[in-house]
Amino acid sequence: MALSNKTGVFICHCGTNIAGALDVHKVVDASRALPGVAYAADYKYLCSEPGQQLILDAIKEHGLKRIVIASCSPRMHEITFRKMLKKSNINEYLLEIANIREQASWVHTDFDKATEKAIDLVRMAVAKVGKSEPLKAQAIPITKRALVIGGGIAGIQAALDIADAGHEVVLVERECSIGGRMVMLDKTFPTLDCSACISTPKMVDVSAHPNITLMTSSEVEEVQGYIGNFKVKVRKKATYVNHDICTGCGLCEEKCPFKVESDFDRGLSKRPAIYKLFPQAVPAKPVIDKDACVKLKTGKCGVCLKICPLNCIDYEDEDKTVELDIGAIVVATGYKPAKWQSMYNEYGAGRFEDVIDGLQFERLVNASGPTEGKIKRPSDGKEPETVVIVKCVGSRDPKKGHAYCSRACCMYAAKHAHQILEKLPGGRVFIFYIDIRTPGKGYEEFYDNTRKDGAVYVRGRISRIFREGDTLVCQGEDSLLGRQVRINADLVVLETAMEPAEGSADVLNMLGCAKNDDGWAQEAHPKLRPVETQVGGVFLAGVCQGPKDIPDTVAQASASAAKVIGLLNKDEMETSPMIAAVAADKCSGCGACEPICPYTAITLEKTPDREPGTGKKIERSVANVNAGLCQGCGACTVACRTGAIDLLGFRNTQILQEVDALWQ
Amino acid sequence: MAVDYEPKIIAFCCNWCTYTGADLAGLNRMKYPENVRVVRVPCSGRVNPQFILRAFRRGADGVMVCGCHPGDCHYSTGNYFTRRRFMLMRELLEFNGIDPRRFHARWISGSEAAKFRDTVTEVTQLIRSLGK
Amino acid sequence: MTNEQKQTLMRERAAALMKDGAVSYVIGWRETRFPGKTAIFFVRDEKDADMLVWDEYTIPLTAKYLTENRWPDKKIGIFARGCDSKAINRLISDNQVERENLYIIGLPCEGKKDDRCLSCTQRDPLIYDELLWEPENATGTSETDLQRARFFRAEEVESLPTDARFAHWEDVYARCIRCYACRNVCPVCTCRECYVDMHRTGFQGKHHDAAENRVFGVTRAFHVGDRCIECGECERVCPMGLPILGQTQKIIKTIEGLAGTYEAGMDPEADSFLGKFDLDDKDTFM
Amino acid sequence: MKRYAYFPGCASESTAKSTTLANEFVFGALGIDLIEIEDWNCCGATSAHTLSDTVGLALPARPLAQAEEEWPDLDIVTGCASCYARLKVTNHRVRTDKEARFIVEKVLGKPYEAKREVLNFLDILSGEDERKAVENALLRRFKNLKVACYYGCLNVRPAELTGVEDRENPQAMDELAALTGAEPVDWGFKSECCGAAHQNDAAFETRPLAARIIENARACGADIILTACPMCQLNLEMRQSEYIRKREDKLRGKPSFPLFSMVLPPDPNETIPVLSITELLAIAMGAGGRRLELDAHFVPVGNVISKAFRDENESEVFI
Amino acid sequence: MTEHETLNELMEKADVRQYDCYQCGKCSGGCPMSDAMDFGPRGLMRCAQVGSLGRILNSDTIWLCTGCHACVERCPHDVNVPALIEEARYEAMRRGIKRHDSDVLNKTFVSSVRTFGRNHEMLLAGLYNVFAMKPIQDMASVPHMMKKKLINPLLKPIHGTSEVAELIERAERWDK
Repeated sequence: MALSNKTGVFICHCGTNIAGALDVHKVVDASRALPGVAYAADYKYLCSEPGQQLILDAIKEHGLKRIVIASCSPRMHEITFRKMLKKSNINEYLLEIANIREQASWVHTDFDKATEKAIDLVRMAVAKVGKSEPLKAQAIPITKRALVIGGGIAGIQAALDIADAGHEVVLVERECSIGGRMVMLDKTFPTLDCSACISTPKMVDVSAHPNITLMTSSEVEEVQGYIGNFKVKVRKKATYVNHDICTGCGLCEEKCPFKVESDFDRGLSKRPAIYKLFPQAVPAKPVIDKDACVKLKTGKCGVCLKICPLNCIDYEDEDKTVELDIGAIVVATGYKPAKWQSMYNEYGAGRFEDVIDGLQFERLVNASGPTEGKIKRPSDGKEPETVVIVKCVGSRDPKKGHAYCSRACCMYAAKHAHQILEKLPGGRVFIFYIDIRTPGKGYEEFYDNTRKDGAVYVRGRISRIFREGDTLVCQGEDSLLGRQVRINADLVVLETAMEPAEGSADVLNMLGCAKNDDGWAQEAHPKLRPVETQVGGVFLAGVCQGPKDIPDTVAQASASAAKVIGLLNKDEMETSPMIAAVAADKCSGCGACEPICPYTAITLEKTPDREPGTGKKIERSVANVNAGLCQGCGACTVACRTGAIDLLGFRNTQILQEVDALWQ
Repeated sequence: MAVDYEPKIIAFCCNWCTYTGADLAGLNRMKYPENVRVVRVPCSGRVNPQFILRAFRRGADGVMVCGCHPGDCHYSTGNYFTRRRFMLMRELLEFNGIDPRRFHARWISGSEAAKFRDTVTEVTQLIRSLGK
Repeated sequence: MTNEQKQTLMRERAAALMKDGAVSYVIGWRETRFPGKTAIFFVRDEKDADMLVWDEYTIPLTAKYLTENRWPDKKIGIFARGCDSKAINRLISDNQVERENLYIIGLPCEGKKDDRCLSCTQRDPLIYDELLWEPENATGTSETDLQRARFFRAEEVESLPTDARFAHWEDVYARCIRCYACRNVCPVCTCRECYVDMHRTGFQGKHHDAAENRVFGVTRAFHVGDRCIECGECERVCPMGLPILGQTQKIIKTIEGLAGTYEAGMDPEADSFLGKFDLDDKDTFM
Repeated sequence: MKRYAYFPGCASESTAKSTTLANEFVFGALGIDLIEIEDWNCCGATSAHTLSDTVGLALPARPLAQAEEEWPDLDIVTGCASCYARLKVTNHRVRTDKEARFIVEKVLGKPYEAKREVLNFLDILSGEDERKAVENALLRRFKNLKVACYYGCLNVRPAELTGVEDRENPQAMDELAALTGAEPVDWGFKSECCGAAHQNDAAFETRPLAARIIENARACGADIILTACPMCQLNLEMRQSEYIRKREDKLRGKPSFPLFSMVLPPDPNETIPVLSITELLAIAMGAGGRRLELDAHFVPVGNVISKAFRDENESEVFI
Repeated sequence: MTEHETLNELMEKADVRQYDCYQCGKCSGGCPMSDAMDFGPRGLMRCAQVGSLGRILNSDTIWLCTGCHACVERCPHDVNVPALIEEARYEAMRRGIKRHDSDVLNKTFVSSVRTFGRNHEMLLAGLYNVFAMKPIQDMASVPHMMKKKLINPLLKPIHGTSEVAELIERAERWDK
């Protein structure tokens, strides 16, 4: 190596913290004798201003090329000393810290043995730094545009926060309007404010924001690249309506002769084939459902085209693919309610019209819903007298559903009970529960009030629901009484589990993000990095990461927006240079390193080369490390038998030198 | 066996858990034998079994590999590979006639300063009792 | 079918392939001047096909010779028995050869005069373009029918106490001459540059003594361990006759103890043991 | 012709008389050969396995082993849910539990490998070919006959033994009954236990089980209940007057006198006839009431059946 | 063996882990016999969780179970309560704990099978009514059954009666 080994060793007293427990001078003397060491000195506090100056002076004076500092833990001051080296002509990575405080002077009682250990630690550091090489942090340029996948309340909040900070945002939503699950709800617990009243203004904000490009009826199709430099393909599905001209007058919707079940109303009403998702939809313009439109299917009809005063209907519309350069991605794909019908035969498997799920109840009780807010049972439109609410349908049931708790059901079940008691005077509500979980501000109080309102909480899981004549009998155990109970109900509401939204697995796979066994997106660390993923530049917002209620969803959305803003505020990003590097000439392309990487940073790439011996032009596979993705764990290096892939800053030779130094 | 025999033990510790735990032991002024020399690595997954061979070849009396508990890896999966590699290596060392009591792999988290102290103490005593 | 008939078939097939120009050469076996020893032979000319042999001494593994020419202009023809096919699978999963570059002539094997055939469970080729004759036993030999335990060599050493094991290997590696024949013949040793050959300080010291040889032995075992196809070529070619197969057998045996049945080379798509993990892996690390 | 080794079960000789006759008729008409296992013995249900696991395994194993020895290629079929459960459990345990097989063979003194399946009538009649054969064999169709198909617990559970897909709302019997023109009603007690297992020793406790089944069948508009097990059949039928009388007493707020409630006949509008599925099939295939000895039923069935065949114009009277 | 160990052994034989149960009550809610039972399946699991073997063995729950498997079918954690009940019955019998008359019925039943190879419903019901001192139970049905020959007063044993008796003998001996 061309670089000189002229190493300077500096021993810190740390007051008496080090000097009081071991013989600093003996360490200095021993250091001086080590191979490569050109200078050794000690000082009371090396981290102090004069301490640092002492080192800088010594570098100049003695022409030092590498530095070893024996002091406190590198976790404490490694960064301090690296910064200090920036003022010298030595690369800041030609520095090793020997931890003689936390791991020697503080933990040992025998003065001589502690001294001996400190000498060993210095010897290891000197040996290692002798093999260190100058490293330069790489700068990755950052595209200042964020992509938010999913236009529910999480996506909306994240998009608004990022846009408000002055960055461009593309919000992609697969439905024809943003709003997600929240706009379907009637009221939100525990404050009982109207869900649409608080979410629709935000939707309008999104559409009006100069920094937000809204892409509804669109799906992310392909993601490539890495933090700061993603290339994303979005497919804009055909809407058959020219939204540039359409004013959303609604004539076509009125006149369309064909009606299908409304997904938005969860099958409780019908909507035309040309439709807006709901009256306050954003964008407030209709689209044609190509599976329902007779014109598109058979060519006969065309009523909407005839009626449209502005000629916006275009039956020839086709899907388009848009390519975007993106710097950061927020995943906000949300959830879907569990399909209880295929899980619970004992609840009728969907045979009973009057057994509905919580989201259907939201539509029933919603003033803009199919019954204009009157609670009527679907079978005959009668007002129910007795309503049974069943919790944990699909949740906390490893056999038929999911092992996890869906977290929001206890509270919205209480809300449903409250709404029933409010709207149906004389009505009775029984809530079957296993445990009641109300950890949240004002939550327990809300539950308390619902109970006082007269909702009867029965501790037990409903065992089965059957029809007897006109009523539905809910049979379960009141486990507090230890007696079986059979309740004749007019309406049964099943509070179903949340499941990852349809297609969320595809999105996560595309991004290279991990999922847990239940399909929820895996955060980088459950406590300390809750909105980040293992993939740099990809963040999580809302239920896609796990069941949660609206306050938590919005909080997490803002948190991920903060992370995105922090990233996009930079023009370029410095990555740690201590990452894996491949010596292409040694790499045999066996690919053993590839599956080890948790960040999918390693790919095998075809590299042009010449065949040894013949000189024939060939292409061979060589491992390639994506510096934007690699986090520097070094697990790959062990898989490489030849040592072609190595970890900069912790090279095989460096660690071997440390080992060897101990027994020289 | 000489009474004053002091074994030299090398410990490969991951930066995020065990090394932090060792630092915490220092902050708490816990006391343990001087025999262990720690090599800092980013992740226990970085520890090549060949490092262990090298250490024994050079004359190490004992070798330790320590990292985050399974599931807690800073790099999410590194220690799962550590686990497989060293479950194999341990057997192979024993097969080659190296006393398995001289090689230890342990999960020690950043908060388990006491576990670090106890492990080091215990391993040192064990190896001291084995002699050279 | 007798060996002679089989041999005739092989010669005819190799000649035909060469004549058609379908392959640039065919890898098989020929006789040597030593009775009972055959050598790998490249049929490069139609008329050389008559030199091919098939008898109880056609022991060497053909597969490794595929790495001599990784970027062939034409397909390479290769005769492959069960063991060769496992090796070919391994070479494919290690990205060392490409399946489409090979024309594999499968030879169901009746077992050769070699120790490794006593514990063979895969007589029929797993991967081939054509089979030259009827399979021996499509499902392989069942574990109970084996003439020798799968991990016989490892078990020999395991039965010794720790100290005696150390002495055993001390004795073995004291005799090792570090000729690297074991590495050269191994179908899973395919690095562009083997770690032992690196000129700068690396994992392998250059001393030639029992201790350093031992490091080589254990490292080699670890490098090939979870991909070892148990062909036993390493032990067969050792000029010092060292019983080194135990090292890799021990690794596979340990893997089986940790993760259940394990056999490398059965499927070119399968990940090797150390290239994956299971959240529920066992450990005794506390 | 399909052949099965047939295990009739003890009830076939006594209380399940009309069902047994119907079975013979139906399988005869379908050309399915039921070969009675020679000198079969009681399977022990439901007492033997309560007393001893080994006796509970040994009793069913004897006829099963006998069938295996004599007709190694035939599946075993039985018409009783209790027998079905015991035979099936024994078969399953011998297959999956080495120790159980060892004990069974030791006690039995001969080999038994449980090579063939144990089936019930619903299993074999719901096969594709059999359903076609049933359709072809029908001579008349019911009109306006609403049936509540009662499967009983042991014909559907445990799931891993019976393989029934939807244990809460099984369909096999409904589909068979629908072939005859009868309308299966959607009701809630298809696979709820009727308590037959304890009809003697815990009579007081099990009566409500059957009572609830009958009530739900009536509430869901059924004219008759169909069964697939002689135990259920007897339990649902024999004590109907007792349940109904008791309920009436309870509604009137009077104390219930058991003897009194048993002897007094209940209101015929409150009772509901109970037939086995094979009886229903047999009737539709043309078997007369006398031939099937339908008068042996505790609750008269004649009226309901004849009403179901009567058209507005016709006045055919059954029996 | 302590009671706790006995309980654990029972659980192990039944292949039931008491701590799998989280007391949701879906079993008792669906149990047809729940109204008549003192504990019901959920209660029984609770007894097992708190280690009260005595309560289990002395309960009438274990004798009233009809083995219909509705509880296992719906249990979110697949707790096989009937299997536990079966083991508990054996243990209760070993200890001579009597509840209800099921042992009277069961013994009468098995001796009937021992004697005739098959079970005679009339004989069984008759003998049971005598032993259990319930003379009038189901008597109202007898005239109808006699008239329609649903029950046959003639007791006809099968050929292999002695074989069956020996079989039962051997099986019982095996248990000991």
